[in-house]
Amino acid sequence: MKLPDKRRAIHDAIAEIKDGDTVMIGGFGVPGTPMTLIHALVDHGARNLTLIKNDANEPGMGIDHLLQSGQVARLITTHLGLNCNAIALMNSGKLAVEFNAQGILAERIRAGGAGIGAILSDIGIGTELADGKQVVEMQGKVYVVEPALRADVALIHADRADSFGNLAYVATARNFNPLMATAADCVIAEAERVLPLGQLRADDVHTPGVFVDHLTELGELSKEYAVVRR
Amino acid sequence: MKLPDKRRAIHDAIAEIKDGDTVMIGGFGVPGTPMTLIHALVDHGARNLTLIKNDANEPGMGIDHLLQSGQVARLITTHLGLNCNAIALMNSGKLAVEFNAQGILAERIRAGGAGIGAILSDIGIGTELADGKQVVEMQGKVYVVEPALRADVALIHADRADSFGNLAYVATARNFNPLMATAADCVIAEAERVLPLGQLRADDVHTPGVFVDHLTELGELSKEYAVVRR
Amino acid sequence: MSDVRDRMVARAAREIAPGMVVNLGIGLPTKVVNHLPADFPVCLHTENGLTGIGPTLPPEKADRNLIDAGGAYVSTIPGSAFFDSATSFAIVRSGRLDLTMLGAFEVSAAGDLANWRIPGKFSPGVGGGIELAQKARRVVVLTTHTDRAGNAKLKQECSLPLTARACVSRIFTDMAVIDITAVGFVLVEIAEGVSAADVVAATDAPLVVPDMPLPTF
Amino acid sequence: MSDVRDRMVARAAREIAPGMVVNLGIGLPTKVVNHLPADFPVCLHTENGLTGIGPTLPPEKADRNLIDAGGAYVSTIPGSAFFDSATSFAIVRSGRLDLTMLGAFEVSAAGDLANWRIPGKFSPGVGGGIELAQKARRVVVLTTHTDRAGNAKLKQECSLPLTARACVSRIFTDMAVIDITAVGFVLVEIAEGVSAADVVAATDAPLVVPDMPLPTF
Repeated sequence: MKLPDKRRAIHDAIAEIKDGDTVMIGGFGVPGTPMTLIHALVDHGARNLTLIKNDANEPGMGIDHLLQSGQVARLITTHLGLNCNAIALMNSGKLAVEFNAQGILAERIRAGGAGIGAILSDIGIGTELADGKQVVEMQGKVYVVEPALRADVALIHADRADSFGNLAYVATARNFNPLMATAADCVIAEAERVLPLGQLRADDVHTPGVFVDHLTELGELSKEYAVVRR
Repeated sequence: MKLPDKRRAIHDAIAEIKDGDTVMIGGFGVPGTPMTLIHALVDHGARNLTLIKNDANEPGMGIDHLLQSGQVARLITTHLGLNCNAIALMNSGKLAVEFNAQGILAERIRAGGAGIGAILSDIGIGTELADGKQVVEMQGKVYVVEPALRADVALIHADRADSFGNLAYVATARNFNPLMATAADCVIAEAERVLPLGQLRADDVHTPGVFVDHLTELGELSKEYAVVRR
Repeated sequence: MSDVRDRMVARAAREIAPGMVVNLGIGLPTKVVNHLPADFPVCLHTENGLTGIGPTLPPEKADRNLIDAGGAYVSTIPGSAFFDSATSFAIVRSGRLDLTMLGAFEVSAAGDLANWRIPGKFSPGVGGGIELAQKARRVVVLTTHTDRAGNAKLKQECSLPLTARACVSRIFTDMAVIDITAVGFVLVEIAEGVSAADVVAATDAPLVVPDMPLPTF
Repeated sequence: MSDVRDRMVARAAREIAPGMVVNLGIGLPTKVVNHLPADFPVCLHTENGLTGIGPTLPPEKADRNLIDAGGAYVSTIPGSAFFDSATSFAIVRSGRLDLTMLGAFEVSAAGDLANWRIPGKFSPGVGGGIELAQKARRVVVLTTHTDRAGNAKLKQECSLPLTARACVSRIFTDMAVIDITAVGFVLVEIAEGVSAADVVAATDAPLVVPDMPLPTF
């Protein structure tokens, strides 16, 4: 037996994305944001997208390109504080935004990746974030139902990969990437380095390759990946 | 700033366990079973325990010692097939056994460690494993409520640790250990090697040390850790 | 293993398509791996936390920390990955497992599977069986056609506690390959030296026998 | 930072006991770290997936992949660990976070906290704030006693959308240290050069002033 090779040209992989798709995108700030896959999605032009991403990056960076190109109808997120463009789009009604508590967004995505219907949580009870949510009483205590999130496509940034799609992340570029890599029907990963099979130690794999559909190796990194000088 | 040192003598750590406690124990078969901590718990003698463990090991190994010493009133598990002693205790009514689907046991423990009340799952619907469980309808579909599991104490086996209690596991000795290490009020880990701070790479940590209360370094491994010749 | 069982396992191995992620249950299904070509592109999964299972090892070559879910000492191949039990079943439940091959006590004409409990006799717990049966994209069964006492394992309804309902697509036995369809059991292949009438007689439910020559194995 | 704010932050730093796991919110709380001794045994946590935060780094020394939840370039220390966002909040929600220090728009006499949204003006999303406020074992607030317009931030009831109810134990301001108790706000320490009457006047709710000399900071 040998493990299949998942390497594919970036535009071929992105071509699977359709108008109206839900797309999860890794990253928390710059670290872990798949900048190159995002640009390919801008080039591809799919519209009416629902994005699921922790934050909206900063103006002129990351998913801001997709917001500015008008490809995004809806954003499920936790915090837009560093992107005034995103806030303006939201306030003008051009972008529907659903805010989640950060750890609950992480859990909902993880639940989608774990084949679970929902989690029962007490986060936000007594605040407007719980308004309108289904509640369940269990063992005398009230919980809100937080349904699992899945996507049609997930765009993932990894530090290293092997040709089967096993992924490893570095530092705080891990964040939402390993969760989203389990929770989409089609998982597309960009990796800074793609190593031969066996070069990524089995104990050090963060995302097993069985979750990954397409893999592309990045060439020289664009400036968007660099340290931000504010 | 520096990180605290969690190293402690094994019997001091085990001394915190009380009669009636719920104790999670890592391992799937021999790999990852904290054989040395189990023997210390036998020596300690706490009784009327509820154990949560994937399996009951094999006769004369692992938690079989706790079953044979009469310290266990209840076992929450997935499969006892390799331990005829455990099955005999169950069949004679001396041991209460709650069977869970294996991945649901993993998720319930993980939920306990994630501060979630329960998960909603469709596993086992239409079989006797779902009998008597609370059900919830969400978005037109029926789910069973699988409540989170937490324990008073978790006994964990790791390959490597650092003095703060960051843990790394090896091969299939990982199994339930990283889940249980998040889900108990007092987490006691045995490690084959305890390394100086900084020797376990931050990207390679499987269990962050913040979850670990007490840590003990194993000396020469007993025969119970060895390959089983059946 | 008798010749016909060997042919049955070899036939089941052809069920695995290139690129699949596959979980092989304890017992007969485990032996399917011996019939895969050396460079066949497939990823084998085991519940205790490994993708990319390599050959089984004898005790003197075994790694004490490396077993499969059945307790056999296995090895890795280039590209193997280890993970915890929650991730292992996330793979199963979220649809990343293309195929599982399981053993059975009974299979019903509707594809219900009973393979974990015989009340009063055998109740070791369900392990990962329910999730494999309920959530793998395709579930096939490998079993002898009848039990040791000669009783049929393929029945109109299961009498034992179910593992999962309507989950089985195909059954490989030492007598035949049988599909579960909207009209129940359908004979699709037959073991050499066995007649359709033999299979019908050993099956405790209606069996559709197509009016055409059937492939043999 | 003005002298009194510096003293306030230094006072807050003394709230951290040896061995604690602590999350410092964006803004004033982040500066608390500058007042901890070099060998003080503490583990700092940040929501985006790091325990063991080391010193903040200037851009020319920064690692592009290593930030805190506020976007500052930080570093590691011996024993740091990285993990995903689900694990990061598992730490928070399961009770492994001993202390969080947060900023505030308003704090009520019952310990309700409002620090994430000003309807019509400022609604960037809640981030990790709700979980920190609701689940850390101890929640303290660092804030100026009044806003820029001179309005009290300590009020009988919050008027803004809440982050979490009854979560705050203690408030450090540039005027005082105030506890939340069963009888509401209680003055426990006071900034040098400030009188109890000043604090009462700047607080929009009853403030219990003990009939004894109070420590200053």
